[in-house]
Amino acid sequence: METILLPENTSAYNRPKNFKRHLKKEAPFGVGSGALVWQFLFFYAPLVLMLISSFSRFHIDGTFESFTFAHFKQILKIDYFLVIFESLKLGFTTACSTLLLGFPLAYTIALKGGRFKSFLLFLVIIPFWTNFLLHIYAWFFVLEKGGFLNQVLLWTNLIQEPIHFLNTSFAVHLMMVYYYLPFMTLPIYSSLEKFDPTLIEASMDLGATKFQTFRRVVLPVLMPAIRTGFFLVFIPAFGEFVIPELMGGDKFMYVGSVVSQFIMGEKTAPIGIAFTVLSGGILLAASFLLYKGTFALNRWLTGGHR
Amino acid sequence: MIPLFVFAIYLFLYVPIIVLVLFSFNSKSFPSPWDGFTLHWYKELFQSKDLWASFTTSLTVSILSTLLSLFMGVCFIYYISRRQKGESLVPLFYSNLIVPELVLAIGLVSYFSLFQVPLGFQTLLIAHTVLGLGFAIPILFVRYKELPPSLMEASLILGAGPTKTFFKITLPLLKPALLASGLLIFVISFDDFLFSYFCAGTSVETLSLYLISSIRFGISPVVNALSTILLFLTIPLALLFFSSKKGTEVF
Amino acid sequence: MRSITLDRVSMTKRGSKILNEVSLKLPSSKFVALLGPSGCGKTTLLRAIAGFETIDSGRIFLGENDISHLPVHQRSMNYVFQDYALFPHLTVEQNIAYSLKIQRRPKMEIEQRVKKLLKSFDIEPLYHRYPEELSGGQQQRVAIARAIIAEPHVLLLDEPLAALDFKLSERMLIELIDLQDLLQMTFLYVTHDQLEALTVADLVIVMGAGGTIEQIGTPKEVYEFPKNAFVANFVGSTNLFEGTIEEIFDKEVVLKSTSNELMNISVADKPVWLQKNNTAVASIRPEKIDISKKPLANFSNNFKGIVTSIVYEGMSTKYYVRLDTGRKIIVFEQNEHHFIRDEINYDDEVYISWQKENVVLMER
Amino acid sequence: MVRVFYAFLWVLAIYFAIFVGHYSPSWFQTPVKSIDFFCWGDTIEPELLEEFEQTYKIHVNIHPFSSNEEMIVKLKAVQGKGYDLICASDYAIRILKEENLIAPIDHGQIPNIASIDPYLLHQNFDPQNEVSLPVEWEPYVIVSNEPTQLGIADLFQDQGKKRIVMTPDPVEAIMYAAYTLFGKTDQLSDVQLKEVARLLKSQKKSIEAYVDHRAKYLIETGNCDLALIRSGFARLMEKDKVPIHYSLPNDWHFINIENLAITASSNKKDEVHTFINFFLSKNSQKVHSENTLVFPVHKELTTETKIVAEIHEKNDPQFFHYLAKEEDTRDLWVSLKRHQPSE
Repeated sequence: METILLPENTSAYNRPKNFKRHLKKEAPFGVGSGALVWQFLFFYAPLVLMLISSFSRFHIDGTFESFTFAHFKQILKIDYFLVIFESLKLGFTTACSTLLLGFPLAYTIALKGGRFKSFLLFLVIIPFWTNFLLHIYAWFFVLEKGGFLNQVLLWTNLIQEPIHFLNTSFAVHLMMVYYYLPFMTLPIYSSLEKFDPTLIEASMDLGATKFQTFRRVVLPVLMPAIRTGFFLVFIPAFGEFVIPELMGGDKFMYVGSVVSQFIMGEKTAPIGIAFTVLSGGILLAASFLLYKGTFALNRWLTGGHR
Repeated sequence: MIPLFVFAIYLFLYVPIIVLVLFSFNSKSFPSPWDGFTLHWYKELFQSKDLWASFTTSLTVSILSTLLSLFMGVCFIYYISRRQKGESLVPLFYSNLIVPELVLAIGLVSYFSLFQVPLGFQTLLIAHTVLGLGFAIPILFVRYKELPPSLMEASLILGAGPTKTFFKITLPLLKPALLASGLLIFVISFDDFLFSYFCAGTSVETLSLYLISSIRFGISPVVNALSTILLFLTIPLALLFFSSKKGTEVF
Repeated sequence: MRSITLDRVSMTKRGSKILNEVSLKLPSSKFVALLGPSGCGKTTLLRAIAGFETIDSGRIFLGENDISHLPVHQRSMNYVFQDYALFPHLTVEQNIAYSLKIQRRPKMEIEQRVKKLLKSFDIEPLYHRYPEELSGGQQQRVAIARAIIAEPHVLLLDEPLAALDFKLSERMLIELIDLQDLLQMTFLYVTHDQLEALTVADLVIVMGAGGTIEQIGTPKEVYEFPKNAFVANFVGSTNLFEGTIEEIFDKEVVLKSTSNELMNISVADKPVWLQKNNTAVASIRPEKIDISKKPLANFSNNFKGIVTSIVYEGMSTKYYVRLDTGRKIIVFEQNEHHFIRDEINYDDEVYISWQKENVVLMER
Repeated sequence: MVRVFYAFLWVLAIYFAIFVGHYSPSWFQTPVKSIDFFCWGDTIEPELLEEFEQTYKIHVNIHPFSSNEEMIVKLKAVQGKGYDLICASDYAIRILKEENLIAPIDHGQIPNIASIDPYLLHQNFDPQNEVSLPVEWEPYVIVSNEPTQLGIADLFQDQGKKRIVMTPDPVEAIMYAAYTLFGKTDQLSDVQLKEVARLLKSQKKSIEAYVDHRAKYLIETGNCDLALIRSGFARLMEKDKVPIHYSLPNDWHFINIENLAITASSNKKDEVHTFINFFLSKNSQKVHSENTLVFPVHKELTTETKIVAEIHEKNDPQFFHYLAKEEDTRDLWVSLKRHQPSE
C-alpha cells in the first residue's frame, strides 16, 4: 500500500510546522517504536557494551578506569583456543549428524507421509517443545550402567558385561544430536512441503538415475533450507555447555563451560566477557567460511554458478 | 510404507521418553528394575513446595514475556502498516536468531551488572522478551506481507481510517500468525535454560533451574513424575500450534 | 451526483513519468470507460483518483471541492478491485454492511439496505457464507454490492471482469450497465479490452503510453474517427496507410502511400496540417473493405491482390490479402450471404475496393 | 526530533513497568528490626529463622551466594554495606580479615562459645577467633562400594578398571595432587605446578566425572567405584541405605569449616550477636546438622561418629586455600578439562 504521506511541498499544507502537527504525523512511529526501543535497549546496547567492557578495566565500585588489553592477555593462550576449536568441532559434528538423520526424516514425512504426515511431524515437535533437561534426565535412565540400553544388550547377550556409556563424549554427542534434530528437520520439512515433486519426475524422465536426480535436482533446490537448518544447529551447539557438563561428567571443556565458570565469579567476569567476545568472533568467522562453503558445495553439485 | 531407517529415528527419539514415563510409576527409585506400580512419586511431586514455586515463576515469566513481545510486535506491525518505509527496520530483528543465545545472555548479565541492576524477575523478563521479539516480529511481518494490499485499500476506500482498518482488517487476519508465534515464544521462554541460568540471579528460581539442581543431585523419580506431566501439558499446546494453518510455515 | 475533474495531474514513479499532465472532466452519472494498453497508467490514474497513490502535481476535484490531498477514507467514492478484495474473515453480509457499520448507521437501517441489495443482486442465499466459498461471479456481485451500498458519488472499477470467463463477463457487463442506469452514479471503468469499452461506455477515454490522454469521445466517435494512428490501431483493428498528400480538392484528397498506392479520401473540413505533399496517415477499417473475385463497379478505390491467409470465425471471416504493391491488408466479412457466391480461398486473385468516405485521414 | 520524544516515552514506560515492580514490595513491609545474613543457600533452615523471629522479634533477611569468591567480591564492591552477618569458609575468613571487611566479635555477648568443640577453635586462619566463630564443619572422605582403607595418594595411582569421582573445585583438586607429590605445602612454584598438572592429567583416564552432588547418583547406580567427596554426601547415602563404605583418607585430613563473621560496616552488632548465640545453641545445631548432615560444632553433639574421633586423635586438619595464582589455577583447570586421555 503506497504511503499516504501528505506531501509537504503541495500548497494545501504549507502552514507553519507547529509541534502538534508534527506530533500527529509521527504518531504511528510513536506506537511502533516500543519494539525498536526494547531492541536497542536490551539487545544492541548490551552487545556493544560487552564489546567495550571486554577491553576496559573498572574500579571496584563500577566507575570506568582505563582501556586495557589485560583481560584478553589472560585468555590468549593455546588451551583457550583449543577449547574454542573443540566447541566448533562439537557444533560441526552435531550439525552434520543431525543433517544425516534429519534429511531423510524430513523427506519421508514431507513426501511419503501421506495421511500420517501431520502426526509424524507432531511426534518430532513434542520432544522439541518439552524442557530439554527432562530429556537429559531420560537419557540418564537409558545410558547408565544398569540402564535400559545395557539391559537390552545384556538380555540379547550381544555383550557380556555392561558397556560404559554415561559420562563419555559419545553420550555428549548422542544427546546433542537428540536435542538438535528437530532444529534441523523442521526447516528442511517446511521447504520440502513447498518442493513440487514433478521436478523429480521430470529429472527421471530425462534419464537421470535416482541418485543423480537427488544430487542434481533435490539437493540443490533444498540447499537454502539445509543451510538454514545447518546454522540453526551449528550456532547454538557451539554455545552449549549444559549437555557436556551433565552427560559428560564435566570432563570436557567447551566455550559455554568456560564462560559460565568465569561469569559466575564476579571478579573474573571481565575475563569471561572477553572470552565470549573472542569466541563469538571466531564463531562468526567460522560461520562465514561455512556459509561460503555451502555455496561452493552447491556449485560443485549442480555445476552452475550459484 | 515408512522406511525402517526413519522408524529407527523415531525409536531413538521416543525410547528415553517412554522409559522416563514408565519409571515415574515404579515404586523403587531406578537402580532396581520394575518393582511395582505406585503413584507415590506424584503425591510427593504435588507436595514439594519449591517445585511449584519455580513452576509458577516460569509460567508467569513466559506468559508475561509472550504478551509483551506480541504487544510490541503488533504495535510495530501497525507502524509498518502506516509507514511503508518502516519495513526497512525489520532486518534489525533478524539478528536475534544469528547471535548465539550464550553471547546475548553474557551481554545482558554484564549490562545489568554495569548499571547495578539487581538480577531477578525483571532481568529474566527482559531477557525472555528480547528473545520473544526476535521471533514475533519476523513471523508477524512475513504474515503481514502475505496479506494482499488490496484488502487494506478496500477497507480504506469504504470509509475506515488507517487505524480502524488496522484493527478491523489487518489484525484479525494476523491472528493465526499471532497464535503461532505466541505459542512458540511461550514454549521457548518456558523451557529456556541459558537466560534463567545467567539472568535470574539467586532470588528467582525457574523450572529449568529447579530441574538442573535436582538433576545435578541425581536421580529422583519425582522428576520423572514432573516430566510425565509436562509432556502431557505440551501435547495440547502442540495441537493448538498445528491447528493454526500457519503453524508449520513458521520455520 | 457530483463528478470528477482532473487538472494537469502528473506523477512519476521510479523515474518514469506515469501520468503526464492529465486533464479531463468526467460527465456526472455517466458510464465512462478508461481504455489503454497495459502499463499506460490507467490503473494508476484510477488509484490516484481513489487516493491510493499520491500525485506529484496537479489537482483532482470531486464536484467543486479539491480532494487531491484528502486521505482515502474521506473521499466519498468507492472502488471495485480486480481481485474483488472481499474480507476473508467476514461473511458476505458483514462485507456488504462494512461501510455502513463504519459510518455507525442504526442497525435496522443497515439490515434493511443490505437485504434490499442482496435481493437486487439475487445473492440472497449467500448472506451467511464466507467469500472463499463463493464462485467468481458471486464474489464479483458481492464486491459491487459492498461498493455501492453507501451510495458514493463515484464508483471506480479496476478491470472487474478480467478474472471471469467470457460468457459470465458478458452477462455481468450487461448487469453493470443496468445498475449504472438505475443508480445514475458516475462509473469510471478501467479496462484493456477495447470490445468491453465500446459496448459498455457512454464515454471512452483512450490513454496512450507515457500517461497521456489520446482521445475522449463516444464509442462511435473513437471507433469511426480516431484522432491518431495509435487510437485507430488500439480501438479495433485497422489498416494504416502512411503517405504524402498528392492533390487537394475541395471535398476530396488524394494520398500516395509509401508503397505508392493512390487513394482518394473524402475530407469534411480542412485541418491546418492538410497541405500539399506533407505526410499523413489514412485508416480504413477491415469491415469497410469489400472483396470479390470479380472487379467491382463504382468504388472510389480499387486494388488487386492475392489472398495470403483466411481466418474463419464462424459468424465472420478475415482475409489477409497482399496487394500487387506488396502491402498487406486485412479484410473482414460477415458471413451473411443470402445467395451462393463463388468461394474465395487461399492464393486466389481478388479485387479489393472501398469507398473514399470510409477512409479517415489523420495527422502523422 | 519528535521520534526521539516518542522513543523516550517508551523508555520511561518500560523503566516504570519493570523497575517499579522490583522496588514496590519494600514499601509495604512493616519496619521491624531485621538483620541481613549473607550466606550459602542452605546455611540455615527456615524453621530456625521463624523460631528466632518469634523469640527475639528480629527478622533475618537471607541473601544467598553460590561461591566464596562471589561473596568476597560483592562485599568489597559495597564495602560490606547492606549486610550485617556473613557465613564464609576458612580461607575466605583470612582474606576478609586482611581486607578488614569484618569486625571483632564480643565473646562476652555469646555464652554458647563455651559449648563449641575446642578442637575447632584457634585455627591458623583466625587464631584467637577474634573475628570468626565456627558454625558447621565437614571432613572430606573417600567413598567406595567395598570396604577399603585408601589414601588420597592411592586415588592418583592406576586403579585398574575402577572409576573415580573427583571434586569439581580446582583449588581442592590442586591441593590433593600437591599434597600427594610434595606433602604439606603452602605455595607451589611454576615447576611444581606443572608436575601437579601432569599428575591430574594422568589420573583423568580413570576419572568418571568431576562432580560432588552427583557422586551419590553415580555410586548408587554403580557407574563409579570410588569418590572423594564431603562427608555430608556420604552420610546422605548411608541414610538412603545405599550399600557403601566411607572413611577418612589415611594420609591427609582435609576439613572445611564454615564460620560466622560480622561485617565491619554493620550497625546492628547487638542483634547479630544474639543471632550468633542462637545459632550456636544446642537445639539449633542439632536441627541444622540433622537436616544438612554436616557436623555440628556443639561439644556434646560431636562425639557421635568414629570419624570425628579419628580427626581429633590425629589433630592435623588441612584447610583448602590457593596454592597458586588464580590465573594459573584457572589455566591449569581449563587444560585439564580439555585434555583427552586416550580412552
